[in-house]
Amino acid sequence: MEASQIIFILSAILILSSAVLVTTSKNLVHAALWLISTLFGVAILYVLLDAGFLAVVQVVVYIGAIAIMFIFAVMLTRRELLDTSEQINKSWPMAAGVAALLMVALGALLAKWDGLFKLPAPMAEGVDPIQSLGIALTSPDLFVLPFEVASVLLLAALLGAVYVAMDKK
Amino acid sequence: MQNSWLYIGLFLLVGLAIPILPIAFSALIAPKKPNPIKQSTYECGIETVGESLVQFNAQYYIFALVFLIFDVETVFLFPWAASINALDYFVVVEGVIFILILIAGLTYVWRKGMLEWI
Amino acid sequence: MFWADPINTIYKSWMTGLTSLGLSGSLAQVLLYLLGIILIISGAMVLDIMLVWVERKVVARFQGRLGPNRVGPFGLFQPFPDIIKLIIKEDTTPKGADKFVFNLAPILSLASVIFLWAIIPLAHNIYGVDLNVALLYLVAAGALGTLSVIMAGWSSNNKYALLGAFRQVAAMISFEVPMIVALLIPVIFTGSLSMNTISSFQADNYWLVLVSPLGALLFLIAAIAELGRSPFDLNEGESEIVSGYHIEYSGMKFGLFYAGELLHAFTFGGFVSILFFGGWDGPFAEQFPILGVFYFLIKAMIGYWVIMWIKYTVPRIRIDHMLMFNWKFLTPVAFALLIVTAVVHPLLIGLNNWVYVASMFLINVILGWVIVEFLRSKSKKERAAAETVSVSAAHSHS
Amino acid sequence: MIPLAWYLYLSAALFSIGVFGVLARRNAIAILLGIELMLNAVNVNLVAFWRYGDPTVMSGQVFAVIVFAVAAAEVAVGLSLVYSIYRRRRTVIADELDLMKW
Repeated sequence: MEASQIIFILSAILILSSAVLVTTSKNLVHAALWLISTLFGVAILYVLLDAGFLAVVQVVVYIGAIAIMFIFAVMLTRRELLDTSEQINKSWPMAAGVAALLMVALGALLAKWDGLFKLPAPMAEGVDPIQSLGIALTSPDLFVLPFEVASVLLLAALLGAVYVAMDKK
Repeated sequence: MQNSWLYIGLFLLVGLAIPILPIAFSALIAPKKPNPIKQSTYECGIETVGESLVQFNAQYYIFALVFLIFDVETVFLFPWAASINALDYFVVVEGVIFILILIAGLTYVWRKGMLEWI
Repeated sequence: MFWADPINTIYKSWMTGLTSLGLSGSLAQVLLYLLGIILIISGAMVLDIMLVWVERKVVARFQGRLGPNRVGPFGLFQPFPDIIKLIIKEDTTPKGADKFVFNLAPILSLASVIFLWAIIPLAHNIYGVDLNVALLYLVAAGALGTLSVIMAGWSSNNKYALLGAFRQVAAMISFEVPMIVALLIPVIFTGSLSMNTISSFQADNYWLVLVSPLGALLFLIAAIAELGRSPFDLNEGESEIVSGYHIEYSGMKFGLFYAGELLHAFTFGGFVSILFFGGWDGPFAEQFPILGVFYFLIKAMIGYWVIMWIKYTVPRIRIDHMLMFNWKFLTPVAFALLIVTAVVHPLLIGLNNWVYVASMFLINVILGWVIVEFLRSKSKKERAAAETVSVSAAHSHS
Repeated sequence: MIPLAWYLYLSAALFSIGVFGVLARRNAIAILLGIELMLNAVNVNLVAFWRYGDPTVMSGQVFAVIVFAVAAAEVAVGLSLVYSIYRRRRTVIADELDLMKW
């Protein structure tokens, strides 16, 4: 067992157990806090995958903004905050069945694939990963269109969200 | 690359452990004599009326919304800024277009009066 | 040899010592990393304890008082009775509080500040780690700080705490936008997100404050708001919400919030100096890194002093004014500065160094002047409008 | 060295948990939390395939960054919709929002 494998297993336990708690916590603020710990575990995975930039972005965007948004939203819809009634609906066995079926199906699909136990190639030395990401994002023959479209998408989301959330008095 | 992250990981662990020490030490030697008055919620000497978790102004939510969008945008801008020196001038134009589109969003929110405190 | 590169020399000799004892290479490395980490963090904590004295002494002098002067020379040992008092004080948890979150919040609050010390280059070869995404790491640690505030406010089961937390979080996240934009400016000049690269770039070329004084100013203002210090201290707002989100905390848990705030202010003073004032750069800093550490601490202390100066001079502003100031003034200005810098910098970079620096400085000054003129004309109009309203009101009364 | 399979199975499990959350939760905000889990599972997959494929081609990372933007947009619009519904109907329980049901 290598050190990286141990770290992977620990973070996998963190991710999966807190993900289960996200879906089962009665208190929604707790669910949001467990979401944060799941996201942190995913950030550790990114580090193991040599994507340091994505790991930090994961913390900045997900924990710093999205999780905070969730907590704000829970507190805005205050009645639910004090709601102690059942948070899981009546047909949850069906939902669990669908999820289990999906897991089994995905597992079976993966098991048939022959590239499964591939090991990673070593990373190229002397390349600044952020700069190469920047070049990929801005080169006209690579991803400049998605780059600009992302900004339009964010604009649309901002306008739509603000318009919907606006109090029309 | 991996080594520097190993360092960061260890740093996070130790950094979380260090603040626990004084709290644990204090828990060992500080007196513990709780009573209902001590544990009541502080509200300038008056008993709490109603729920403590009050519903707050929706304006906070709007600011969080605008922040979320701008936060994600700046994440895109970091790789762009890092590669300005390495690429043609064309790249600058792309980034400026990107920023201007987002500024348009801020202007819209501003003109709609959503940045006013209600 | 030792004075030119102390950390590496120690590291190598200890490494050979540990491996000769029979430890495997990677385990020895982890042990040495841990040793270095504990050294850095305890250094930061000792500094933090001394900052209690600095803060109390300086605020006293600003207000024409003497400050602590009983315990030790100049009251230097004052922090120690303070700490003993905090430790032996009874720790109360309010009824209905969420215990786990309530206890986690102060720990996370101080830890989020300690995390920042991992990436600070104290000298060109004395640093924790040279992370290639250090600037985003700085923002990420700030995100954890925001989280600790909201956790403290929510778990205390107290109206004031919740209100204070919301105010503070709204302020922190709002001012994060101009702060990140200000962080982009060193990236444009140096092409790197690493603190070490940014500070050695400044040692080799010019301090970035010369090419982007507005950026430094923006970063300082946004940092003060991020710290929740006066004039942006509405999380505390003693007169309105009785010290805000840490209202229910007592004893050492409150102490952790307080220590976190002081260290945070000092650390941001340090970041201002690293990003815009050359960090460890100074005479003979390359030959003798210890001198670089000294220069860095001096610069950080000056930055901290400026933050204190502002704190104890300017009164608190209202929450709506503060958020307006951010979204309607600071954010547009930051983006304007970013666009101007990104457009002009690649055009001028080919010029002679000093011509380049002078023209960048000039452009910043012009941009600042335009902003000030714009504000002046706008407020003049507003004043005129207000005057006509009051004049007509007076007429209708008579 | 971690085999690719580990990441794929982990992300499959995370995705399934997300699906369970979306299907079983009553509260609309909790449903959005489940969607976040699913988006993260997808992102783990994307980054893993980038790393185990050709790391010099940045497409996997670019894809992941775009997913971040999509997640942010989804959260912004989704939570605003939930809030808007809450203002009108005073509830965020998905089962009770049955105007379109017959």
